[in-house]
Amino acid sequence: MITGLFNNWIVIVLMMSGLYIVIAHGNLIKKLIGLSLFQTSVFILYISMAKVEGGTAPILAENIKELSNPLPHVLILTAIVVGISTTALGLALVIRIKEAYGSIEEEDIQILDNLPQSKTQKKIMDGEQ
Amino acid sequence: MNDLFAVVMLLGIYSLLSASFFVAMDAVDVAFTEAAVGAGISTLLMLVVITMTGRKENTKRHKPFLALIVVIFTGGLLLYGTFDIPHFGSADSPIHNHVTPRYINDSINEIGIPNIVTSVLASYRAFDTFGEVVVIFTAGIGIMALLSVAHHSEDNHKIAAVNDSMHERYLVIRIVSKILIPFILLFALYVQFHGDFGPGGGFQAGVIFAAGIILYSMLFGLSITRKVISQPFIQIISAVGVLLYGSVGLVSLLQGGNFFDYNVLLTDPVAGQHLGILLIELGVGCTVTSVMIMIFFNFAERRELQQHNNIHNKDLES
Amino acid sequence: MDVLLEIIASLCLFIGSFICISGGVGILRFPDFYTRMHAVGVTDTLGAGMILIGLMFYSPDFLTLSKLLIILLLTLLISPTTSHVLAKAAMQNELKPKLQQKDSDKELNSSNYS
Amino acid sequence: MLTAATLAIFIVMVLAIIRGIVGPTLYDRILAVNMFGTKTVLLIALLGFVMGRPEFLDIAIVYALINFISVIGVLRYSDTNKLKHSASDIETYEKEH
Amino acid sequence: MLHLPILQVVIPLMAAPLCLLLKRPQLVWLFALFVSTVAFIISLLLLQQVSTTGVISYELGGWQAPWGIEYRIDQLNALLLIIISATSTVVLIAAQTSIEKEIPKNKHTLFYILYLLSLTGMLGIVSTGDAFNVFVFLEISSLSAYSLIALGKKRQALWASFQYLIMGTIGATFILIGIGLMYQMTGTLNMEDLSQRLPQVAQTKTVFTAFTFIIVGICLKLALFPLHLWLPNAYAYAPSIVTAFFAATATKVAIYLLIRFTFTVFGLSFSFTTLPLQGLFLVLGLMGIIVASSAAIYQKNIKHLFAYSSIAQVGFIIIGLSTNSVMGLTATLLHLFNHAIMKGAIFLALGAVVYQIGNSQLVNFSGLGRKMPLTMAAIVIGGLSLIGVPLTAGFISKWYLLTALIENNWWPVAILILLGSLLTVIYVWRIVEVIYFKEPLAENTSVTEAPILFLISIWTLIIANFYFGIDTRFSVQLTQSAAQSLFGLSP
Repeated sequence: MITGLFNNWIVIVLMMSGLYIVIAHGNLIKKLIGLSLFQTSVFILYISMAKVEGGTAPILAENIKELSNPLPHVLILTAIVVGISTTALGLALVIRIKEAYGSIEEEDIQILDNLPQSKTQKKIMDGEQ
Repeated sequence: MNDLFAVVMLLGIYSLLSASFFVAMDAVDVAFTEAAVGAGISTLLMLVVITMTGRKENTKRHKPFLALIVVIFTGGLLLYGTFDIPHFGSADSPIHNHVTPRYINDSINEIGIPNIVTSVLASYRAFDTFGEVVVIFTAGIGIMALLSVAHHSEDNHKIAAVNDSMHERYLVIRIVSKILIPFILLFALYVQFHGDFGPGGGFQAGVIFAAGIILYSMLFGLSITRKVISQPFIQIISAVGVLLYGSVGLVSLLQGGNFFDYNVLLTDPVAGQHLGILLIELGVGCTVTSVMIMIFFNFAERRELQQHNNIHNKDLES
Repeated sequence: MDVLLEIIASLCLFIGSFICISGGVGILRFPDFYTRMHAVGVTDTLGAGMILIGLMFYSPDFLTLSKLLIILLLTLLISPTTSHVLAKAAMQNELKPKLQQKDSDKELNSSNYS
Repeated sequence: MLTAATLAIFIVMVLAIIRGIVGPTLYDRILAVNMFGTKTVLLIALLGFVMGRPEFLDIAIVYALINFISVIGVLRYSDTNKLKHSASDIETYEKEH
Repeated sequence: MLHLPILQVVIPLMAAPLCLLLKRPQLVWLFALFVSTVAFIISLLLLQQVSTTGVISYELGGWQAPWGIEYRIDQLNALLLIIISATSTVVLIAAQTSIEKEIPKNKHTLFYILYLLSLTGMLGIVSTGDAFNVFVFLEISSLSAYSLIALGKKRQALWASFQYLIMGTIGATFILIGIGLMYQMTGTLNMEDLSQRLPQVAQTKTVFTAFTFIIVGICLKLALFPLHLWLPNAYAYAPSIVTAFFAATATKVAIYLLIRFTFTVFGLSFSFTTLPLQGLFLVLGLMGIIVASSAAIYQKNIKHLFAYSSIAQVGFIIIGLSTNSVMGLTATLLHLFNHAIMKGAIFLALGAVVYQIGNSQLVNFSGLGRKMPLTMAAIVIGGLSLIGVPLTAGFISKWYLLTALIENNWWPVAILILLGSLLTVIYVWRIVEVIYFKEPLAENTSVTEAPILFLISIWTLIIANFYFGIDTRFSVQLTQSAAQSLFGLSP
């Protein structure tokens, strides 16, 4: 019972720590790291479901009978690509945000957004000096 | 831990670890990709960004309670859901008995290549892979739209001076890399064309090839690399990759089959499958290589621009 | 003959594992960066080399053997290089070895950083 | 013996992770990452033999290459003037002695 | 004719990289417009084909359904395909003029490529019959959406885009988890196959979890009331053209997914019994209407105002869904269709205003009724349609919604919905007041009517609005038969 579901519980712990980082951390890069942790844990969920006891990698060869399920592997290959695309795009946004706001902390950005434009300009200048 | 540099490095370790886990779970193709992407490209990109945005994280948490509630709720739901999941490794769970048996038993006759992952990826579910290529193409275009800068030809030597600090100081690494880079590129080609028989394929090859070029540009400066591989050239290659992939489908339409029906490409269906898979893997390889290089170049160029501005500001001050 | 090969292979693997573990202990227990680097740099190359050589005895065909050989060559090339670069980078960024950390140096250091 | 070697490598990986988490300086972490990478290469190679599919050594080669590239990348981007080790690094370093 | 389902998606998809080779923005614009028109024609042909021959199934790669990926077009898909491709075409007409002032010149080509990719993603989500393929195309449309929003002129656009990226990715990952759990219990990814195999395992906890995750993930994309926080800023700071396109289509696609998963994949009996979905949708929908409409009243920026109004309209749509009757679903689908027409026109008109005066603050609108009569009339007519004034398309969908509620004897809900409409009256009146009864600002005295391309696209949508408000045969028939087939009744 316990051993059969253990993998899923590990996944849940990883997934939830990722989600927590995304929500609770204010630093945008940390948020993206949390996001990629969150996504990677889903990969582990998929891959661990594909495993068959006694099977080996799904590449046909002589004298090999049991194979693990290839379909989740295919899906996760696609999902990894999606993950890196999202992360890269997010990082590009972070660069632009840093240039525009002078900070990558969520709190600072929210403060700067609520100030009138002229004041914010000044504040950024102050911050940079 | 509020040093982002350390966090990114640990993320790299985590990625290597999960890749080893994938190998242990028989998912060799996935492990291949995860190693190249997670430990290689994504760590590099994060490092570049951290050098531009600063290393320190504000330790103050906001909304920790909201986060905790969301996390507990979602985690609890998932935990509840796991109790009816088929146990780990059991051969009689539905996923091993419904769709997959055909892939395992018949793919060698229908497609004729030993790596089942490649045959599912490139033929049975070719359209998913097409989507995947388009996703990465989208990301490339999006990043270009966000970051691309008009070139400042003046003061180029100053940027170069900042840039070249690396390879002047490290003679040893320069020489070793000179030996390694051709090997990396060669190995990428091997992975590209060996994907039918072993782990590998267009995506993995693309990432490795791009990693080789990125290594070159890190050591010998961006400006030199850009002379060999210019931005417009890279853009064209990325478009050509997607078009190559898509036109395999269109050709099969013209031949009277369905979209991505490789059987009709040649008179012998299995040979047609071979040709189709070869072509689309090539398309994937082209797009992935060029987009990865494009992303890195845009990031690094932006970084140069910042440094350039910093130098400029200092000049003005003095 | 087979038994002999098996013994040699096992011996290589054993030595390799031992060296790797001692390297692992080294990275954990040594007092400062440079000594740790020494532990890792030396044992990484030798331990990995021994394990790879051990594996070569197990390899069923020529292709596997040549791949192992490639990995061995890569390790031999890469491992010392990274150690060298790492040490140099650390040195250039003014990370002082602990042994030299006399009082005068400490002052010098702190003035550099401030 | 293969299994024993795998276990040994595994232990070393754990030790490397500990060093990676503890730090204290940036270079210790780079060192740990590098060591972890080399050990992963060995682990994959060993796993291939343990599972009886030694043709997966390709992955080990990729790991070796990627590991090299990422260490170079880390050094390249930690080695700008802006990013000398920060004050806290020095403090922790100082405290140790 | 045989290959229409795949051509629908592949033509805009292949056009995107071709644009990169064309380079000249003017040329790219014409090409994109051409491609979008072709997609529109294909969607019309598909509708015609569906209504004559029934459900179309297209097997990609020639592999049979559960093994390969299947495209499956029924009336619901055909309706959505028409909405998306039609609005995309109309919006593109005005695009060239609009982005001239909002996006730097060297990024125009990239803008069109991203636009086409976004279109592709939405069309792909709608036409596919494979659960994982949905995720892939969802990511194509999302990634292009993040970049398009970030192209906005103000720096807030970047922050809005980042927030959207975080929320959107969490949503997509939730959907991915749900699909994974579903796959683990059934062993298949094909929607049709899933719907047949799920009932056998319907009582398990895993399927319940999978269902919840998919619904929550979609609701994040949908901006349903408590999960709507990313939407107002994303719409307000994106380039006007992008806002017009997304306001008309993006939430519609998410609602399509919701309908597809609840009705087709999990099946009616499962969806509305295991989770208290009916009550949940009703409460969230109502709260969404009230809260978002009230928030809309206090907005100073008109783009913000209509963004909140979009959230409120999502509330109306969801309430139609919660009635669990053919009538209610018809109302939902009708409102999907009509809302796309109204919001498309309104946001295009706002784009025209931004083109002429540079921003969309409410203050700046004073007296514009005389300066830009046609554009302002369009905004007002759109607003009236949102309220549900007779002769406009909005009236028809509100009418059907109320009938459905009364059929269920949900009188209090009907009254609350009328109250929601009253709030709509208030915020529309605020705009009307400013437009027609105030003197123009000093700096706006020289403003003239919007360029002709803008007017063409705006008024196409306004005329469509009137047409579907008066002649309801086409829309009602289509949505009614789609709703009936979803409930398993033969039309």
